[in-house]
Amino acid sequence: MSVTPLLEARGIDKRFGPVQVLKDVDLTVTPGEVTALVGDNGAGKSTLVKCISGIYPIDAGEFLFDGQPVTIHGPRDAAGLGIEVVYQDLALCDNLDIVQNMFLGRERRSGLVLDEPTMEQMAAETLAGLSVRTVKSLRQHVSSLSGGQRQTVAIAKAVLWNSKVVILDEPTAALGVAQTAQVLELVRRLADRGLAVVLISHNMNDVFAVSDRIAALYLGQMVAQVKTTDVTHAQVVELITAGRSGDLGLAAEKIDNGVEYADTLTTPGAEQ
Amino acid sequence: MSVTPLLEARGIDKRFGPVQVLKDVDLTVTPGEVTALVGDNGAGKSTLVKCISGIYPIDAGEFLFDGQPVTIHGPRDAAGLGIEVVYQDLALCDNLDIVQNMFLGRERRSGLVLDEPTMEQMAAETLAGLSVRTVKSLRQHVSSLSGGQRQTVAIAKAVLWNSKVVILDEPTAALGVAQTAQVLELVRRLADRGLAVVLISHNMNDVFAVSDRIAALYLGQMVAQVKTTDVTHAQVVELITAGRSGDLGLAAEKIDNGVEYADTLTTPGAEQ
Amino acid sequence: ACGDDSGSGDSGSGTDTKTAKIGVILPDSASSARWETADRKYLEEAFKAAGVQYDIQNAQGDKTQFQTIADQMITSGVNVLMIVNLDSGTGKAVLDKAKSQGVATIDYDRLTLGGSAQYYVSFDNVAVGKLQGEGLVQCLTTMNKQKPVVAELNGSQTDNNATLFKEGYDSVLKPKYTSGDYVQGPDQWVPDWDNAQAGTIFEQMLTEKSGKIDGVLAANDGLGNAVISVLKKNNLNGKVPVTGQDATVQGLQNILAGDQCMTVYKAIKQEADAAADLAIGLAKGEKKDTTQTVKDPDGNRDVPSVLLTPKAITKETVKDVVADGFVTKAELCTGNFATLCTQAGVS
Amino acid sequence: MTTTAHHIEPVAVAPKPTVGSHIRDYLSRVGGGDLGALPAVLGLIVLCVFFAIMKPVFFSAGNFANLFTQGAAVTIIAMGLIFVLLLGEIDLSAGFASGVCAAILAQLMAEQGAPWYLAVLAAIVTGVVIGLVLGFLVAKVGIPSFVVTLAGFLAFQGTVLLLIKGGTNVSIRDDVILAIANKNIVPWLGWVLTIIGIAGYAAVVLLSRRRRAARGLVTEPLAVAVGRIAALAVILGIAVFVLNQERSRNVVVVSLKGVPIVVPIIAALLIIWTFILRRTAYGRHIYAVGGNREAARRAGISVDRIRISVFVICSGMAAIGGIVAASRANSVDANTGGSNVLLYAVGAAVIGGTSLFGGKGRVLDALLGGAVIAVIDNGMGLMGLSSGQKFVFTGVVLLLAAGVDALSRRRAAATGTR
Amino acid sequence: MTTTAHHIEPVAVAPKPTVGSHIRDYLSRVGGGDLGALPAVLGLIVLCVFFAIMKPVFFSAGNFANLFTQGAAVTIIAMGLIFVLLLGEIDLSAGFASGVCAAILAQLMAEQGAPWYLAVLAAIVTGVVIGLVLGFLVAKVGIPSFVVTLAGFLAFQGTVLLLIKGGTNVSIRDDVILAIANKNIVPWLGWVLTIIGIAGYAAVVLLSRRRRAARGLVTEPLAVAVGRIAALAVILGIAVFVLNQERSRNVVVVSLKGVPIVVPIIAALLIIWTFILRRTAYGRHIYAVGGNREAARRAGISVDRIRISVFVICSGMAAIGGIVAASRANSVDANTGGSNVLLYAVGAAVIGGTSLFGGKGRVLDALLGGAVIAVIDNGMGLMGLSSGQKFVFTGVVLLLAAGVDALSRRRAAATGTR
Ligand SMILES: Nc1ncnc2c1ncn2[C@@H]1O[C@H](COP(=O)(O)OP(=O)(O)OP(=O)(O)O)[C@@H](O)[C@H]1O
Ligand SMILES: Nc1ncnc2c1ncn2[C@@H]1O[C@H](COP(=O)(O)OP(=O)(O)OP(=O)(O)O)[C@@H](O)[C@H]1O
Ligand SMILES: [Mg+2]
Ligand SMILES: [Mg+2]
Repeated sequence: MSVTPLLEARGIDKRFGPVQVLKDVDLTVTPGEVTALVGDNGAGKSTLVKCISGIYPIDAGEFLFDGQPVTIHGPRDAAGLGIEVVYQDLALCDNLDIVQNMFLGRERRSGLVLDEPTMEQMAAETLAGLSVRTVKSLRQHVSSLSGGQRQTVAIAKAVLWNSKVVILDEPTAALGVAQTAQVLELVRRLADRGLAVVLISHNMNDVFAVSDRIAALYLGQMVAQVKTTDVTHAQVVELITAGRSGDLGLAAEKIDNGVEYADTLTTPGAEQ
Repeated sequence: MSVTPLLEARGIDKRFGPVQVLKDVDLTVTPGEVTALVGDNGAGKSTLVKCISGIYPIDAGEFLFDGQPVTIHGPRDAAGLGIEVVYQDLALCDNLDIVQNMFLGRERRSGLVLDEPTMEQMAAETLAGLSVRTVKSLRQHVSSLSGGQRQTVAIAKAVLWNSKVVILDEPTAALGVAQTAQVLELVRRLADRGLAVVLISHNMNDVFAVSDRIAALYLGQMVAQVKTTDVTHAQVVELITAGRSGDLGLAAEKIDNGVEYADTLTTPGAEQ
Repeated sequence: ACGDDSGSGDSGSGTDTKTAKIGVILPDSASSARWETADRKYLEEAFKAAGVQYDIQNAQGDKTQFQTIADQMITSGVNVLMIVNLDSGTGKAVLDKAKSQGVATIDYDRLTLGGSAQYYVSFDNVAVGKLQGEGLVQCLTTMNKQKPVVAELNGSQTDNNATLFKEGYDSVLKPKYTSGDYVQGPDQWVPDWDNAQAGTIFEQMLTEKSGKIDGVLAANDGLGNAVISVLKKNNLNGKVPVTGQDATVQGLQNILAGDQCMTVYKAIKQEADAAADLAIGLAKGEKKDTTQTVKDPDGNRDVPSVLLTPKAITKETVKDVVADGFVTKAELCTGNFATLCTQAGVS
Repeated sequence: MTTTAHHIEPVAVAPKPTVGSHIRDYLSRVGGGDLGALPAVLGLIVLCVFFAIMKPVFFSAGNFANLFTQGAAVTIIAMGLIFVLLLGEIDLSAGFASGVCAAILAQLMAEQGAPWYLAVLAAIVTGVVIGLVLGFLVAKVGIPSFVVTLAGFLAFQGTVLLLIKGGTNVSIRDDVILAIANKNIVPWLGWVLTIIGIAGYAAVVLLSRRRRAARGLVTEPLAVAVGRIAALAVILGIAVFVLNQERSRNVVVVSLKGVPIVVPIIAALLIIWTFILRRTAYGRHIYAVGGNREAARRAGISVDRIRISVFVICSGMAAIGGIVAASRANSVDANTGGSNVLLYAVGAAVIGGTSLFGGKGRVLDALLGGAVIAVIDNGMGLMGLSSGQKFVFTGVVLLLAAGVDALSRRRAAATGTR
Repeated sequence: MTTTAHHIEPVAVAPKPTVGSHIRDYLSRVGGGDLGALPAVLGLIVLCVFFAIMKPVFFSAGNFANLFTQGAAVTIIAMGLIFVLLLGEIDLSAGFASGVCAAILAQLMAEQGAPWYLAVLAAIVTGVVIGLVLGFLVAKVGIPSFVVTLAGFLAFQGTVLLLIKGGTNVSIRDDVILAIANKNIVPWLGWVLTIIGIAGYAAVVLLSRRRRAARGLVTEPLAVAVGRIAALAVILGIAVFVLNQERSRNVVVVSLKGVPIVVPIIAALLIIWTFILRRTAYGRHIYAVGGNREAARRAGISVDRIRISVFVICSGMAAIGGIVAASRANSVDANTGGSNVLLYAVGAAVIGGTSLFGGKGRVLDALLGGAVIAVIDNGMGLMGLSSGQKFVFTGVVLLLAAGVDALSRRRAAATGTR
């Protein structure tokens, strides 16, 4: 914790109508490090990412960037700060081709006119670095791509730019063995170049392989943010599924809180 | 290979316009076994599944069910034969809630009227068995679910029915640790109940943990279908990424074929 | 159903000037310019002069709207309803409803077949058509055209008046066709009296006849202008006589320029004044007598009527329209038309 | 894979909801933007207040009755359109389809002297056949519905002209048909129907509550259920009471009271179609195809059949709308179903909250939106503006009504739910 | 994680395409269903042959020239609509917006005696302002575009009435404005413009080919590029040649030849808008917002600004369309931009292949679809049918033309690509 954090989230609250999804969440992201954000399905990881990138407005809390408070009203603001995100729901335009998607919103131009040759060349180089071998043409619409190919395009899109923070939400979920290795390597390389990287993943092997620091969300609460070297596999899994592990995580009474949190669920057999 | 195969695909060809995606593919699925279908991104796994379930018409080849040739013109035919599929692109109706999605096309009725209480109860039971704990209400639209929650709904939808063949296309990609374990357990349980299960996955640990047999696709060609116990991790990865491993897989000249297959790709530096 | 004579005048009795209120429903503003520019103005003037309350609305060619307006007027307490029906069906529905609520009614300009109106005030539409036919014959004769091909551009087929106009001019032209003096050319209806469509329709008539059209019977000035614009494009304007109706500024200008052969002027002020007079009488509970009646074949009754005669306008008589105050010299004699006006003796 | 420490707990245990929690829930849902019919109702109230201030006669019993008969045809056509819109399709021909059916009705009675029930049957069958043809062209041939129904729009316009032989109009003289849009039901029958309606609603609500409780599913508190029933009873009661007032301008000449006959007709259609959309597998499949056609296909739903069927429903309802329009106009002419009928009908559906992109909408939307349009038309009729002003004004008022809706939904979007 | 045995190869090595491979590719694309403009062109040919057989005069030079002026206004409005449709929005008000702009033009010239260029400027500015208002209401207030533009449809209809003071026709007497839709350019100028057009196209094709080659990207064979240029040259050459024929009925009285002035105007609009859609970042963003609004927003595109801008373009083009319509009619009346103008314009876009759901469409579609509609209208005008028959016939012919398209695209869908 000696390096000053690049991006800090403090006390983030987020509710969707009656449902509170994030509760007083803190997160610190340091440059040159990979922070793994872990948590069970529905813990609120993707929601947190979307709050950071301005897709969802937050209900309470604040963001600091380089120590300065910032307000992020939308993806443009986030991009302006140098935050680049690969979303879990990939957010590609199915009616555009690979090159067009990769440069969307940051098209290269010469004068007024789009500089297609340059973009096509840059896209090809980036994709080649991600072990993509089965794409037939860079001018193929992304709607005709396989699941893994789509994910690769989304990742390639995010790393094309000179950003300061890269957030990847389950980037390797649909990738093959070779592609996964490439992406993990890339993540490490980005951090080594001094960027702050946030990696969301359910794969503990990957998390332990590349991350410097692990942040665990449990039912919308941040239960621990620790150095990767300080914890074991089993501890992290316990944090994810139970919200605490030994002296890490929530205090016992707080966990009850967590269960109460789920109290609006419609279930059978509730006749008490 | 002593048991008669339940479902057999023979010599399947599939092209999208000028692009040939499947080339003379054979696949045998045996009841009581888990067949893992592996292959690189874009190898054609999902396409093969969609051909089997009748979503794509095939260009050549035939399907045998219980030894009888069958024609599958659409998902209705497949469902009629007892084939149930979890697609990689989950195919949920975002405007319907969880219960409605799970029973889509097979609604329970009492008389003319939908039997909502029964459906809700059955859905809750099935989901509980898949370690879903963060879903707020079964009457939530699936558009508001997290990635993992959506995937769980899709899986739950497929296993609700008494089918003979269950095909799961990367079912655990977005799932958390506990949920993944549950699904793998479920897959094993289905096979043990005598169903034929096809599991597509990029995770070799999972593949080796639950499968009885491994089928490897390489650039649209089936390069090997072997017993899981007969091969090693490394061999399978080699089959996936290179199309052959030792005496398994394609003959050397056939691999050249495979490269030629990708020859329409637009790339930079092509100046020969 | 309702066919009994409405002479008794039981409705509207007992009301005085204070509560007298007259509702008027005009049909549209597309079929002719007159409704909004002339009728509304003259009726308003007459009602104001008599000091009665009034409410004048336009149904914009929409029957549902027409009935809605009628409902609203009855609701808001008019005791005389004067309508220009869009068709006899809705017209009858409105009249019957009004009658059942004790509201007196007048058919203005268009007779509602099978209806129950107390009075009918109108120009004779068949006579209008006749004037158009005769006007065209006159122009063709002065231009000395031999066996001329005559094209007919009728109004909207869904407008009963258009049918009446056609009946009028066909009664003049048909004999000429049969006798071989004239050659019958293309004959088409223009949906909604739409001038833009009229242009295309006429352009295609001209193409189909390879330019061999010698006279055009256009049902009103708007259609006439559409025809003239196509003729102009082919430099045929002035060489092919075109008719019109309504004596609009545009039509009169076209006549002055020599592009249009005639129009029909309906002294709308007379019609409006006659109708207003009857309406004010009914509103005050008086029953006025008319000299004429018109036979309603559907309702099988004679409707007490005031029928006014239309007038054909040619270059020579343009000045009469201005003299009548129907159009002003200022609007007519703009730009190049100043000299033409003087030539035609407009003052 | 390490799979330690996962314990399968029951999904969660929900406490029995109370009246208080229910109201809190509703408020928080509304605050969160799940508004349901609220904005349309709000817009309607704003409009009514506005017109009532401008023209007090707007709030008379007579005008209230007018509203129903004026808006009936458009509302019925809009109800049918909802089904087509739910699939993300459009039917531009619905207006003139209603015209064709009305023309058939009128001609059969006028020329063939057919009895009214045969004529009505023929009209509805015509609607169904039209729907079959349109649906076939869209679903099986694959022409976009906009083009198919634009062609229909033109062709049916011509068909009406041909059927009624040019510019004439065909009068309707049959008393039964005329009664539909012009007569009222006797006051006591209005009360009887109202009571049946309320009792039916109560039965459905309470029964389904009982069935859920029997399965141990979460149910709404009894007080809330009773509250809903009471609310319906109050609204219906007031409406029927007002409509049963004498509204003749001249009681000596004629007495005019009771619920207009179209009202129970619309109510019946609303109940039937809502039942089909909400409570049957067919209705569920319509939503599924509209939400995600591919997902529906993969679920084994026969997508083509659904697509054809909605066009049949739409044209069939158009036929009924046409009959009502013919009844109201006492005649059929070449303009029946023309001019703004179609735009108003689609507008009614959209204002009510139905999406043009499919998957979202209710039959009730047609009623609410139809009411908005009828109120605007009605109120505007009272104002006595020139036609130019009237068009402009109608546009602006429509915009204001929709703006209330949009702004309240925006709040929803801001909280992230939509 | 085992990450053995992966070797980063260059993505793939594409052989230089030859003419043969190119043609084979094209055929296989067509066979696979990637049809582009083919179906619309095919439909157009079928229609022309049909009418030529029915009425040989259809194929005269004079009628060919008619086609352009008759279809011009709708085509121009359709071009603007393409932009709105690309976002999955709709603009029902485009027709009457063109009427409002035309009325402003006519009144400024008739009453204020303004010179034509000021009047044209005022008309276009009016269009832009209308677009801004519509766009603001849709994008910022959040009212669905169907409702906003339905309100606009009504309000502008009223505005036209108010502007031209009731039902009068305002004549247009200015020679420049009248020339637009009624005069032709001198034959030699037609040839000069044609040559400039072809040379420009050749320059663009060859230059972009050179730039790709310089970067080592795959390029189409030179022969194919030259072939395209030649094809364009032949088509343009024949068209100009035919239009430069004498088509006066009476050469002694007047000579009538040359390309109608609207043709170069439409061509210029086509080129400008195609350039903007295909070659600028703005155009790319329009497609992105239409394809996936959320993805576009996440990519940092200012979605609201794009949404407003397309309404501005649409209404601005409507203004130009209105001017052309006014020129053609020599006057402006309450129906200008009314009746079927809007449906025809949207129909043109959809027939050309533009999707109502957004993300798919080209400006050229408006031209092709506009041509289909103009041909139908034109041919129908020659046939001399009764109104009823004409409507029915138009509908059926429209359906047939769209059917050709749909059936050829179906083949595409059957191969799995769509
Ligand atoms: N728009 C929304 N409306 C209502 N609830 C929502 C919405 N979006 C997400 N949620 C709920 O918020 C919770 C957190 O969702 P989120 O997508 O952040 O989970 P996650 O941690 O990313 O899970 P996963 O690992 O499955 O991707 C879930 O319970 C989900 O159902
Ligand atoms: N509709 C289509 N049109 C054209 N090409 C397609 C289409 N669908 C898939 N493809 C191509 O076919 C190939 C196989 O795709 P498929 O989805 O079957 O791969 P996959 O093995 O499932 O890959 P992944 O592991 O990434 O899911 C890919 O190269 C893809 O680009
Ligand atoms: Mg997530
Ligand atoms: Mg796949």
